[in-house]
Amino acid sequence: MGITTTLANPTRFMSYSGKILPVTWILALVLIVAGLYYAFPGSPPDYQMGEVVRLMYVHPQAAWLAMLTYVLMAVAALGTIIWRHPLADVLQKAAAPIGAAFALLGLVTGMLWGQPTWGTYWVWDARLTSFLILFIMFLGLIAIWATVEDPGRAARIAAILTLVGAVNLPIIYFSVQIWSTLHQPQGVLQGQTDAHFLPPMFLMLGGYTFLFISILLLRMRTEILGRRVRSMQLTSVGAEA
Amino acid sequence: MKAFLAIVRQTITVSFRSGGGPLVGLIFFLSVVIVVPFGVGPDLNLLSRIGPAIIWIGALLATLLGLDRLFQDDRDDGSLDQLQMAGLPLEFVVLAKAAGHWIATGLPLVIAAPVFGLFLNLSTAAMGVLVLTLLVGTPALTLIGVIGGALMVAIRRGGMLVAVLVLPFAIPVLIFGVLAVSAIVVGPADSFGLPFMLLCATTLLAIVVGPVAGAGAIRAGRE
Amino acid sequence: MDLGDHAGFIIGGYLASFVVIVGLIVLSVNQSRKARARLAELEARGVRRRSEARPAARPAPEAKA
Amino acid sequence: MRLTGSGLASERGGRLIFEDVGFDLSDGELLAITGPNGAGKSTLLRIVAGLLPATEGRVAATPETDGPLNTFMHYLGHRDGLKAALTVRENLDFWQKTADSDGGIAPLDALERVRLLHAVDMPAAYLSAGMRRRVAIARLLVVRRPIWLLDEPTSALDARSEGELGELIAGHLAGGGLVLAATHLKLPVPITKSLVLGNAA
Repeated sequence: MGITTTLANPTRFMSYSGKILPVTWILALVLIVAGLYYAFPGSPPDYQMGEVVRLMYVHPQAAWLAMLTYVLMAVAALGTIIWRHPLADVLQKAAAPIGAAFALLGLVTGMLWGQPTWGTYWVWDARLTSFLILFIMFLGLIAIWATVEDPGRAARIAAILTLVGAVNLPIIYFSVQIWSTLHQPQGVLQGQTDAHFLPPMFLMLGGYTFLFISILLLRMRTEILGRRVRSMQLTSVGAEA
Repeated sequence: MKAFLAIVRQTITVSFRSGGGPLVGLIFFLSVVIVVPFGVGPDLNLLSRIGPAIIWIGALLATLLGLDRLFQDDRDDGSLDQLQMAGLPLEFVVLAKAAGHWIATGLPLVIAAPVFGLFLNLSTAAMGVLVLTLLVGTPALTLIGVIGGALMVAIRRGGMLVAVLVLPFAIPVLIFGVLAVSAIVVGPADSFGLPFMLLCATTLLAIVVGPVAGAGAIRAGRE
Repeated sequence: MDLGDHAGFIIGGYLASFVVIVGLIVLSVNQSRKARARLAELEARGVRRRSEARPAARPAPEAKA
Repeated sequence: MRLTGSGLASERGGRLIFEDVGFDLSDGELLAITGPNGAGKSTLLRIVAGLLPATEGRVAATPETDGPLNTFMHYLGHRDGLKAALTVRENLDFWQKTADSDGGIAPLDALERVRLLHAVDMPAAYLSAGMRRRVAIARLLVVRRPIWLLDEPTSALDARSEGELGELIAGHLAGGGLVLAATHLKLPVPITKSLVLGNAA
C-alpha cells in the first residue's frame, strides 16, 4: 500500500463522516428523548421488579455498546495487523475511551439495579466478572495508547492485546461460570419482558447506538486531524534539519 | 530443533548465572506462603481450606517475576536481532524462551510446592494433586507471562502496566487449578475431573496463543 | 411521579448515565476543537502536509503484492 | 547471488526518513552506504535484514532463496548480540547452533582470526567494547552466510583490528560474498558501489 493511497482513504472518510454526523446526532437525540418519555411517564412499573425496571432502559444499552465497541475494536485490530489500514488504527484509538465509558456505565447501573433486586451490589458470577475484566481491558488499552508515542506501533501493540483479549473473554466467562456453579447456586433472577417495556428499551437502544456512532465518528475525525497536525509538525522539523 | 534446544539451554544458563535462577522465585513464593497465615490467622482448618489458593497465587506471582526482563535483555544486548535472523520462526523462538524460563523458575516451584504445603496443613493427597495441577498449569502462566514480556519490549517503558494487562489472562488458569485441588481438599472428590481437564485445555491453548501473540508483540514493537 | 422505595437507585443510575455520557461528549468535542484549532493555526502559518508539499513530481508507486 | 532493493521508503513516527532508495549488488560486490546522522543508514540496513518493515518497496534475491531471505544474512549492528553472562566460547557455540548452518569455521579458529583465543573462556561481560566487537565479527566466520550487513563495523576497533576486518571483508568478497556497509568513516577495503542517503530532503 503506497503512502499516497493510504492518505487518500482518511481524506474520503473525513468527507463522508462530515455529512453523516449531523444526521446521527439528531437521530440519537430524538430516539433518546422519546425513550426517556416512555421510560418514565409512558410506562407502568413492573409487577415484579417495581419501579426499578426503569433502570432496564439504561443498563442493557450501555452493556450492549461496551461489547459492540470491543467487537468493533477486535475487527479493527485485524485490520491493523493484516491489512495495515490506517483507518483501523484510528478506529482502535478512538473507540477505547468510549468502550471504557459504556463499560463503566454498564457496571454502575448494573450494581444499582442489583442492590434493590438481588439485595447485593455485586456477585462474582460469569457475566459480571467477565464484564469487569472487559472494563479493565479497555483501561489497559487506553494506557497503551497513552504510553507508546509512535501511533503505528501503539496500534499494532493494542491490536495484539485486543485480539488475545477476544480469545480470553469467552474463556473467562466460561471458567467463572463453572467456578460459581461449583461454589454457589446461581441466584440471578431473570426478569420477564412485558410488552410495556419493549418500546422504551428499544428506543433507548437505538438512541444509544446512534450516540455511539456519533461519538466514535467525532473522535475518529479528531484523531485524523491530530495525525495531520503531527505530520505537518514533523515535516517542518525535517525541513529545518 | 537444534536451534530450539540451544535457545532453551541458553535461557536456563543465563537465568542461573545472572538472575540467580530459581532462587529468587522460590524465596518470593515462600514469602507469599508465609505472609498469608499472618493475615488470615493461625486456624489450621481454614488454612488447609484456602491453602491451594495461597499456593496458586504465590506461584502466579513468582512465575511472572522475571518475565519482564526475558526479552528486554535480549533487545538491549542485540540478541533479539540475531534471534530474528536465526532461521527459526519467531513463534518458536518465543516458545523456546518460555520453555527455558519455565524450567529455570516454574519447575522448581512445582517441586517445592509440597514443602510449602506443609505450612498450610495440606493432606498428602491434596499435595499430590497440587503438584500435578501446578505441573500442568504453571506452563500456561509462563506462556501468558511471555506475552507480557514481549509487550514490555514493544511498549518499552511498561513496568507495572504490563503486569496489569497480563493478569486477567491468568484468571482461568487460577480458577481451574484451585478448583481441581479444592475438589480433593473440601470435596466432592468427583468434581476433580472437569476443572483438571479444563486446566489441561487452557495450557494447550496457551502453548498456541502465547508464542503467536508474543511473536506478534515483538514484531509490533520493531523500530 | 413517585419512584417508590428505590428512587435513589433509579435516579442515581440515570444521573450516572447522564454524567458519563455528557462528559464523554464534552471531552470529545473539546479535543476535536483543539485539533481543528491547531490545524488551522499551522495552515495559517503556511506549513503544508507532505502529501501536498510534494505534488506530482514523484512517480506513483507501482502496485505491490 | 544477486541482491536488489527497489523503491525502498521508510517512515517512522510520521516522519519520512528516506524514499525511493534502491541498490543492486552481485557476487563479490561491496555497497558503501554513507550520509549524515539521521539519514537512515542504520534503518536501511535493518530493513534489508528484515528487522524493520519497509513502508514501501522490497528487497529480493535472485535466484530466490530457499527459506527466509534474512537467514542468508549476517547483521552486525550497534549492539553486539553477546550475552554478558556467557563466556565467549558459549556465545559463539550458541550462534553456531541457532543459525543451523554448515560451512562455518570452528569457534576457536574464528577467535584466532580476531586474536581473542586467550579470552575464550572469559565471560563476555569482562571484555572491552573493542573486544566484544571482535567476538561479534568472529560470529560472521563461525556461521557462513553470503550477505554481510555491517553497521559502522569499525566502531570501537583499533587501527590493527580495523585492518584485519578489512582483510576479512576482502576475503568474503573474494569468495563471492556480498557486503552492505553503513559508515561515515573510510572503510579499510576498496568500495565497488556506493549509496548516499540524506540528499533527497
